[in-house]
Amino acid sequence: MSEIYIAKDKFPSVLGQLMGKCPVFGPVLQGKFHEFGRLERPEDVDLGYGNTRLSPKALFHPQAEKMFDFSLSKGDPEAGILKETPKDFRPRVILGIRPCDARAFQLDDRNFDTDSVRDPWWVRRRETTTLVGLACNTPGSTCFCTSVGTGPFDKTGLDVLMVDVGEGYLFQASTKKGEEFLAGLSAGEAVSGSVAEKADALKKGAEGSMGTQFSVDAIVQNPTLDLFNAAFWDEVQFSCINCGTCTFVCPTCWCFDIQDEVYQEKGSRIRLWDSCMFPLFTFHGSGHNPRSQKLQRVRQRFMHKLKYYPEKYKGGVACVGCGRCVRQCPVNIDIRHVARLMSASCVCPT
Amino acid sequence: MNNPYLPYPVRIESIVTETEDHNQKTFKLVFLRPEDEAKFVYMPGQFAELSVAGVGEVPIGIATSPTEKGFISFTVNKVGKVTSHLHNMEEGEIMGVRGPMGNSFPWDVLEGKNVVIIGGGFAFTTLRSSIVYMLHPENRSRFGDITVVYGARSPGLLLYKEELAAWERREDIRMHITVDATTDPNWKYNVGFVPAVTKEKAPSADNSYAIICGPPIMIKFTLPVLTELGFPPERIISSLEMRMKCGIGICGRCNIGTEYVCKDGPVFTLAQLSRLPNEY
Amino acid sequence: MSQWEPKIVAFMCSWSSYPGADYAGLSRLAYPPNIRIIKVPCAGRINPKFILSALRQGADGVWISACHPGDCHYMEGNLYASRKFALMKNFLEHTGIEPGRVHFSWVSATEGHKFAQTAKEVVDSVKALGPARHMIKKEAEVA
Amino acid sequence: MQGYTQRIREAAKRLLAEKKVDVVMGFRKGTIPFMNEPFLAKSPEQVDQLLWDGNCGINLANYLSGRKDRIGIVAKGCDSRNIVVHLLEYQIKREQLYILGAPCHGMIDGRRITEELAGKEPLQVEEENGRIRVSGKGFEESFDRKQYLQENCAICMHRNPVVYDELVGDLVEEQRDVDRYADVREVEGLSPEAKWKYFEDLIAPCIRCYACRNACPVCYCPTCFVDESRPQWVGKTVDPTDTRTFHFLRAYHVAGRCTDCGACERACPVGIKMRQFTKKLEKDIKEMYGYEAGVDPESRPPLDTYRPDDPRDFAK
Repeated sequence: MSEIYIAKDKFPSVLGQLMGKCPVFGPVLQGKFHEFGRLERPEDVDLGYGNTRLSPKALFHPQAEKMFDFSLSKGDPEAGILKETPKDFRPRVILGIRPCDARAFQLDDRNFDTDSVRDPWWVRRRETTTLVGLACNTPGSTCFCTSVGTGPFDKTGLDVLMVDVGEGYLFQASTKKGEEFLAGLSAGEAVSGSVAEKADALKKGAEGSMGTQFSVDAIVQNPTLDLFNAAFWDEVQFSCINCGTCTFVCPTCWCFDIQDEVYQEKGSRIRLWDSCMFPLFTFHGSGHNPRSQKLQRVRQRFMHKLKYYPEKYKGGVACVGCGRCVRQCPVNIDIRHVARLMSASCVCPT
Repeated sequence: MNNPYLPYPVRIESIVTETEDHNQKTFKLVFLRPEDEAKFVYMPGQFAELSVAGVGEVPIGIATSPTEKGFISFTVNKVGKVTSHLHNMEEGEIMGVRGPMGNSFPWDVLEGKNVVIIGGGFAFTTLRSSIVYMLHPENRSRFGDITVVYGARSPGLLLYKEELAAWERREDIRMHITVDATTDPNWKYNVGFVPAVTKEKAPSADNSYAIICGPPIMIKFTLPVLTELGFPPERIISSLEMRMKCGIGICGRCNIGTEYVCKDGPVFTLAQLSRLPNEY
Repeated sequence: MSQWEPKIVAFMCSWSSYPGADYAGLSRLAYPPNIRIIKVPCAGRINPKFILSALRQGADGVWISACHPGDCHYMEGNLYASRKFALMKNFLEHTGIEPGRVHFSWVSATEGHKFAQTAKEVVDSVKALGPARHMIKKEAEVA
Repeated sequence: MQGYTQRIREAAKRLLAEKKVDVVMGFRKGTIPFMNEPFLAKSPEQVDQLLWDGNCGINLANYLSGRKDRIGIVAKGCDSRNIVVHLLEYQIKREQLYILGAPCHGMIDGRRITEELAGKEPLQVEEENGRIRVSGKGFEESFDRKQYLQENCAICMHRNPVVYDELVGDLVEEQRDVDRYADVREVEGLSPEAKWKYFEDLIAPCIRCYACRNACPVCYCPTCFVDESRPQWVGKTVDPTDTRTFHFLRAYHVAGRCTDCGACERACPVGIKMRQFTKKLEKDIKEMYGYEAGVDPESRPPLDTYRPDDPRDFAK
């Protein structure tokens, strides 16, 4: 697969040209935090960021989006019939995404894009998007990607991996889409030996700084019902306040709600992020709630990510180690701690 | 790309109030477009999302059998926002249907077997579908004995009363209709709870499968009876309810462990359920 | 703009201001037709959510009217309500709803004149502000 | 504040051993800087996990609602005020509680310190003699503790617990000359349009995760108004009007009950200063009804009572 080098001083003009061809999204400083946004000018992008506050999942699965529109006007022969809301599915580039976040989309694909059902919005956005990732030279202290099967230089979820080698960026394509992307960039230079060496050293340094914090294999090997009935959930759940922060900032939390809204004589069917932390998530019309207790909801979140998902899809956990939930949980529930509890050799019910 | 969230538009052909408390109504729906009807291929035990623009969707078991052509029916219990709205709708109005969804009762496995159907209250809808399906002249010879135990709190709360009476008159199906209690002097069927009636009628477990749908309390007390009669967990089949939104295994809320009730269910054997977390 | 007439949602106590409106009618007093009255059993029944709900649905003004202090049919419902609405009104205005959109009054069953007079004041005050601009739920601004 | 940890552990051990309480609610060391985790010690063996420092900002009263057991609870000023609110609202019984009062020196605003570090990641935080020492890979910086308190702590006038059974440290001097409402007055001075814009910008980043609501000790309704469906008072998306409705009603619903403990702002993952809503209500209640939430276990909350001479100049 091909690779090129672009010096940092030339990068803004390369980016400017790219933005002339298609919409480009990247990490932008918004207030005090970085979020992914549409770049209006090349200088909007801030590639010196650690990671965004929210995951970039909204680029494929917006927090709220209209699915269908309908008329409710009396006498309209089409009243009550849902019509797909028109959307912009033009090809686009997401630049500077972290390898963990890109890997998350692949994990989410298994939910949205299956043999039997394909989610039209997710699939079309995935098809039309080129992911140009930015390797993590200095992973944060809450990062644990190397413990969950990805890494700071992981290319698997990306079309192109960018490495900041100091004076410039090394671009390495790993898919056909990535090749096309590189072919379209002007000002690309051949990659010198020293750049390649530097990138390699950065990779080794970044990966080496992280280590393995818990064993995913041990969790997968523990029987589901033993984990489900384990005693430690009671301690894990105590501090949880059942807000949706962990799920909303998580790149692999895809659960959503569907709501109808009415505006006078028309309306929309909207889908919006939902959270297994909310009691309403599983609340039956009858009043019965299979997960009425906080413990059940907390357990569901971790079990889904680390046990049900690998079991259902035969491999991988639904966590990429981005550390957002660790940093943002208002009460410091740490998935690394929970994963260690789940991977202990015996979690047999007491 | 086919959009699995887009309901097929249907017209409400008729609305029948099933029970004396007016909480159960059966909606007979006709597809507006023949091509949608052709795509809606289902088997008894499946469900669909009923959709009302501006109100929302609700998952409801399909009460008709695929042997009944030209329409589909749903018996809806008035509970929440969407079902209450449905109960206020009128014949001729347009709504939507999305589906069919979920697995069905395991018809390939049931072929050549005796089938014992046990139902309680308003959870009789997909059971009705199953009975109609099996009794169809083209299908009846594919199954052995058919035994039905169906109970409700009182005679007025039984669904599909005319059909029940018609089945009672047939030779090729054994009906045990029962009510918890009644003061009706003309009541000519059983009085007693479903578990007790099941025990009393003691359908044979030989070469048999049991399909059981009803309120949790009924299921709880009927399962030991079935076990006593010799039904192993692999041959006891049930259908679960769960809060649902997408109905196609994507939105994430209806899981029991690894299984999504909407896509991998709603039909499970007791053996399958025993391997899953007890969270339903 | 000259065609614009404000829509005002009025929550009226069924023991005082609602019959007050009736009395104004019986007395053939003219008052502006912009008022949509919602009868409530007592001002104490009015949840602040109702006021927000009216604004969200496009009311240009909201008017709440209760029994005079000391005259509540339920002894003290209007006095609890008075605290609720004093805070509510301040809070709405603090967060950007213009003073003059939300009104509170004491009108008894026999005060047809006061009813008509207050109705006029409420409508004039809302008219002066023009159509409501904020807190109206229009089409969801989402992707 | 040094020594609190030891005294909390001793008291907890004693209370559990003597079976005076079933559990002790406190904090244990967090896994990341500026964070401790609320922790429930159930046996004397677990009490050594309990600790106290400037990162115990979560309001523990939040965990009391609906509990039936006997609880030892570590309470700083605001926690104790929320215990009083719980008592007034019958969410817990006084005899269920053994309150370990922790006179408070204010909690640290870790976010502001992290901002000051401009990208350098804090790994270690230590408090000593009024300073906060923060270190990470290749750096160490020191901050004046007083200057980096949570905003609500900086203007707190009830640092000492208002109810307690035992103190785990010496009472501290209360702050006197504090102007609690300078920011509120600033907004009061704006035009309606500017006020609207101010709050619009304030809540623009909201993702409707409800961390503010759920971190709040007085938000314990079995069904919150945002979850009501018939009628549905507010849409569930991030539409600005719906988000505004949520924040407005959330704040109004805690009027006269909010103790300005700051749990909402601390919990917010996107840094919204939602105390700007609640402080206005607090100010009005103080001015109009002379009431401060959670200070007096004997007087009814302001919206649960009235006085004949209440100001009514807003009414026609």
